[in-house]
Amino acid sequence: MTYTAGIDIGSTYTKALILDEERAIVGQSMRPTGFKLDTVSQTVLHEALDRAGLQRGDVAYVVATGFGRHQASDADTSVTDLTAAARGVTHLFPNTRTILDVGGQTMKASRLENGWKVKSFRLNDKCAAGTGAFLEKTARYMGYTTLEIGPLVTTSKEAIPISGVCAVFAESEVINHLSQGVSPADIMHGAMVSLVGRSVQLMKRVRMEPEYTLVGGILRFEKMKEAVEEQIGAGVNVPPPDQVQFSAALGAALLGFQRVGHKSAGAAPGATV
Amino acid sequence: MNGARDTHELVGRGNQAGAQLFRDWFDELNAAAAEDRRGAYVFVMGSLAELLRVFDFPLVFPEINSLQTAVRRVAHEYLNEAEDYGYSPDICGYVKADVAVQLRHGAHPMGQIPKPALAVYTNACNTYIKWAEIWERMYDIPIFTLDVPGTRGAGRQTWPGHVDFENDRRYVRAQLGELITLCERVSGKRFDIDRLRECLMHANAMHQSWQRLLELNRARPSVFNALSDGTIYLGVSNGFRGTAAGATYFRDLVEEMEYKVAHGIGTLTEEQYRLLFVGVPCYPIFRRFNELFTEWGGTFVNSTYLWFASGGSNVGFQYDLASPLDSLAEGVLVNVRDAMDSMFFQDRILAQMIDDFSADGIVYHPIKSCRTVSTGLADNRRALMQQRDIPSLFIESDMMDRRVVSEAQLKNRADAFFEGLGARRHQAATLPAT
Amino acid sequence: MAYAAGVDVGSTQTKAVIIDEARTIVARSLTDTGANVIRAAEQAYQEALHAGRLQEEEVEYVIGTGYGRYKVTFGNSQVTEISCHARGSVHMFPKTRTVVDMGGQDTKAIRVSPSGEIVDFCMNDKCAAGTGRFLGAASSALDIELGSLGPTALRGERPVRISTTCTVFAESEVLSWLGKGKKIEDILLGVHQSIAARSIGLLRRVGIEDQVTFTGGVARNVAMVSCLNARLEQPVNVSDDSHFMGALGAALFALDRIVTSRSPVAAGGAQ
Amino acid sequence: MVTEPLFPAWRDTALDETLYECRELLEDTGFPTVARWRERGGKVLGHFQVYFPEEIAHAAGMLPVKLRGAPVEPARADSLFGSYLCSILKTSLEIALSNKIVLDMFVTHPICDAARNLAGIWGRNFAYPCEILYLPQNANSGHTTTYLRGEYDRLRRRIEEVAGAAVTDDALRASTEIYNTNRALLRDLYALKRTAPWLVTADEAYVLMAVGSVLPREEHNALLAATLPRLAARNAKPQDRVRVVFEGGFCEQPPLDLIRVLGRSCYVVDDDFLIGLRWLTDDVPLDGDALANLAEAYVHRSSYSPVQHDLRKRKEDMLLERIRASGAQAAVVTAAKMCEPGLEEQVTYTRTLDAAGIPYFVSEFEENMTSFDHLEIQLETFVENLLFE
Repeated sequence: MTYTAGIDIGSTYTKALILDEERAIVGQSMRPTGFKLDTVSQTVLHEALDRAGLQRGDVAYVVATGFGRHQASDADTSVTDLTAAARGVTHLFPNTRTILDVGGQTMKASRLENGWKVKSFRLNDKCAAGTGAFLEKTARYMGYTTLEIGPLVTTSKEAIPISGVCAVFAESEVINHLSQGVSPADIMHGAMVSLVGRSVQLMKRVRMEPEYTLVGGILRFEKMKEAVEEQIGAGVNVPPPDQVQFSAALGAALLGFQRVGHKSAGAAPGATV
Repeated sequence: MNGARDTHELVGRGNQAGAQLFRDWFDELNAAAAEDRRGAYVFVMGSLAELLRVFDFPLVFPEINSLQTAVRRVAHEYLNEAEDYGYSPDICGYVKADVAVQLRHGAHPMGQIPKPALAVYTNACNTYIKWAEIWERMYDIPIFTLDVPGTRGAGRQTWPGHVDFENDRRYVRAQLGELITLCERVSGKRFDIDRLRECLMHANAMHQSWQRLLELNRARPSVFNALSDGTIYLGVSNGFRGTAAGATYFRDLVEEMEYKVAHGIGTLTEEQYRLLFVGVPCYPIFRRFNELFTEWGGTFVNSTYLWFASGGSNVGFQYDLASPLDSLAEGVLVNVRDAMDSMFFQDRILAQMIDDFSADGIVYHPIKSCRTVSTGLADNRRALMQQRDIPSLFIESDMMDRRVVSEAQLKNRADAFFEGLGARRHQAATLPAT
Repeated sequence: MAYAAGVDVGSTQTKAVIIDEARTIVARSLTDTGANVIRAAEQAYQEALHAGRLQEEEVEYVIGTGYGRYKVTFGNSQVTEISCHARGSVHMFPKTRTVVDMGGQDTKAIRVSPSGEIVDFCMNDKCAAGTGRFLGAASSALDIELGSLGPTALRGERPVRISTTCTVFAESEVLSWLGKGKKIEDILLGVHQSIAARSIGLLRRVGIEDQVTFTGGVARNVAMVSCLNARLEQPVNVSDDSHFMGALGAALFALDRIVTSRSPVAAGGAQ
Repeated sequence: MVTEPLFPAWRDTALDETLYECRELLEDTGFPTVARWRERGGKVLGHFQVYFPEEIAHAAGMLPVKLRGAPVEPARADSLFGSYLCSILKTSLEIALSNKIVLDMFVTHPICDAARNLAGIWGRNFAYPCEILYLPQNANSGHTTTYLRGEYDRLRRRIEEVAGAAVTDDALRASTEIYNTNRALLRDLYALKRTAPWLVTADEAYVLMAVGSVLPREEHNALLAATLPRLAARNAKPQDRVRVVFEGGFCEQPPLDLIRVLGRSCYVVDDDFLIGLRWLTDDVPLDGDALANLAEAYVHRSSYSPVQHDLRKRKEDMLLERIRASGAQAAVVTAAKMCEPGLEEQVTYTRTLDAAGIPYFVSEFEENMTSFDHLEIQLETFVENLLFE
């Protein structure tokens, strides 16, 4: 039996996932990234192995992805999370043509062609406006936790737009709204709408086509999916809750099989057990 | 002669008539669009209206169309549309709003904008050129750069007769000839030099009045607000340069202002501080921006905007009707050069303005959209502060993009500015003069 | 004995200061601004009254300052924090001619006259890049409390160059430097230096005149003080009450009003 | 004429050392060659990007220096500008304000609104002559070259005042010949990038060209003449890499590390780095009116950039031609942050490349950037999706 592993070292969380030949997930694990990137990547990999009841030697190929991809000493090769996510997402939703990935600090849109190949992609500029951080800051500022954002927004009557570009300056706008008696729910809703606005703009910049799939930390906020659907006027796919944060790791593991394939042209190590 | 009746008739006439002319102008544009008569796309710094009218092109000022979207508080819709199309948030908001207007097939808050038959522009703003290239690609129309070499170095302007001025004049004159050929081809009309003479005559009248108008605001109290009222006058001066209507409007405007001067009728009930404005207005919150100053008794007595956005009319250049084309070449050189200089060799101009208009303070308003008017303002300010002991306020926002216009911050700084002006005045009053 | 008070409602914290006729601080208080601005102002003021064992009626005049100055509903009038920081600084350090205030979301550079009036001022416009908030982001990224950022940074020897100016991205840049194996103290020193550099840019804009007084919450950060000193090639004044400077200035203005109302003649008397 | 070389370090060294020395010189923000020139009593004319007719200054015995910014913190310059501005303008002024480079004359051009305004700013901060060379923005008038000839003559007179020496036609011809040689050598360097990119990495080629901005042409010629054959003689094997054209380096320069990152995963077979050095695309005639010849070459036999307007050269067509001529498979379309002309061009570029079915990726850079994660992830994704099957 051949196994591959994908390790996704993201800015906030690091995830590992192990696949068997049937492309079935036999083990996965996740931990906060912290700043010892190689250590955390090894830890999650071994946790995933334990859950799968496997040894390191059972895994034929390891692909690392995410911003720390070059730090993972365990990896045979690395790919970017755009490539990995494209691979993972098309495994879950084969008809995906456009992926929107909104994380804590980055926002990525990509358009795919012939299967999982990334035809065109855009990242948000080096300014935090329009990333998850923008929502979290606004929430934290009004004294709510990240988890409360979703429920809070559902109680909103109307979205009060936050026009500012700078996530920090947005606070002074929030003060003004609050002191004018605007409800936190409506402000939060407004923040979300403007965030979604920026996401959709990024998707338009890659000339988006259906089907659309939404991934990334932003999915922690319910309502986000609806908000996106509302603005693009079409339905979007969302990975099942237990895989929502693993789509890049999954993609990495899948790509691993492609490399194993390359190897086994000759006598492939690990191709037999 | 009844003063009260004159007051009733005269005061405010310019603003009403101006608004009316502005509407008429856009009605014509709408009509042209409806009949698919294509326009000449031109710009405020060197519009060449004097020449283009000879060929009966409807004149379209995309800059003015764009700022109207901001004044009417829909600019963000247009900006987003252009950014979705691929234009960066960091480029000129005027360009982006216009791109969106074009993508909407001319749909604009003030009606329908005609498509371009050609675009004529100077290098007074290099973005004009990039902008025209966009239309060239969208419509495959002829675009014409009238290249106007400006001042080469601070205080080193040359004048007719000087070898370098004449080299520039020959260049501009030759281009005018080529422009005329192009206009004949596009419009199917022969060039009529007598009609040009007529347009130049009206332009002369307007230039004269414009210069006089600016002088009149040296009066205390000042008779118009360079920011709020001035912008209306600018609209007319651009839309009606070279026409009888334009000439008449400014003659009447001068009459109104002379009357106000004579009767000491100012713009504010109490004029506390006389301010100079440097840059382009903050159109997304146009009225509110002005109030930030008027509510403290501050009024804008002059602005660099009234100089460069009038294409240099402030110079009062008089065309020589005996040799229209040579003189037009000279006029374009002198006016456009002055418009440009009022941006990058500005400290000298401002020092003069401070004296002529007995200004109490200067408000610098650099904007995200426009490198032309914003690059170097901080250094201009530094240099001026070294020459003159005059308070100044430096606030950065935009003329189109409300995302970078924070009213809370603007107010905070305007308040602090006036607190400083107040304290300064208080001191001058209490400390023994030395 | 008459008392005057100043309440400085900032974007993150609200401060109140009460002074007596001798211009000595008799009470100060500090509270988080949070969502309810009006309540924050009242709370800070009440705590100050309590700390000074004073009744409301003993305080003749209250001035609100800061972003929420119009929310100081019990105040008699408002003055911008720019004027207040200038006034407070000159009171504390009479030779002050330049003030740099690092607050939550903006940095102010102010040039003042000998009597404490604003001659010129500048603030960061575009965004919160390079403001004190940058430090907050760094501290959460490195999971070091704000208080010990400075001391840690001071141990830095080879400061990294921080290119990201976005406050929020500071976090990821700091992490990526860690990823590249840089020492925490070197990263932090880099962060402090980049903030200091931006503040100097603002100071140059108004013109740096001796002496420079450093106010605002960040002024308590030893590393920031030493970075500024190094860049200015002269020591900046820092008061233990640096973060109360705005409220103090407001209180001083309030006292002026009291004096003025008593004897109009004295009004002119420059302090 | 100064005879002793300003930059002897590379002579009689192995190829890698030569390249190392060039890199050191290029990254030295103390501009040692310029300093040495002045120590020997020479005068320096600094000109801002993109193109400047250096022949005229050279013929006057001055050292023309191409100001191309520097990876420095614009501590002083920042306070003279607003927030929304490219970096090269600030850092170019910064190196002058901090006396890292001392000039006797500064010239800028109306390439963009910000650069044109630089003349005013520079002039207010320095005593020496600071002015604008009005290169024509209407390349399509029948009178353009005549005008430009007159403008070059004005420049000649100004330079003569500063240099205190006459600029004779013979001197101009001699200088033109030296610059012709230089342009020919640079064409050879780029031919090597095209035909055998594995022999010279993107950053090596860049460094060899870019040192020309701070060297007398005679020395740059000697350097190139000695180095090109040694590059060609390297025994390196071709690798399976994507051939790309880099577009967006006409004014502000990306950090050398960025170019290296690029070169790690692609072959950069053509680009517009410092295009001003290669603006004239073939030899300028030596007979006849020297100024007229230079003017004629600028208008009629020249490259392209987003900041020169010429109805005969639609930028998107020129880009396609550059890609075709260099046999590139893909394009890297970048712009410096806040560079208005560059950013405006991106829209046309990308739409044209889409239509032509040429893969590309779009990015922004800043000369001051120190972390390339943002670029690397895009570059790697781009390459992965071209190579993976």
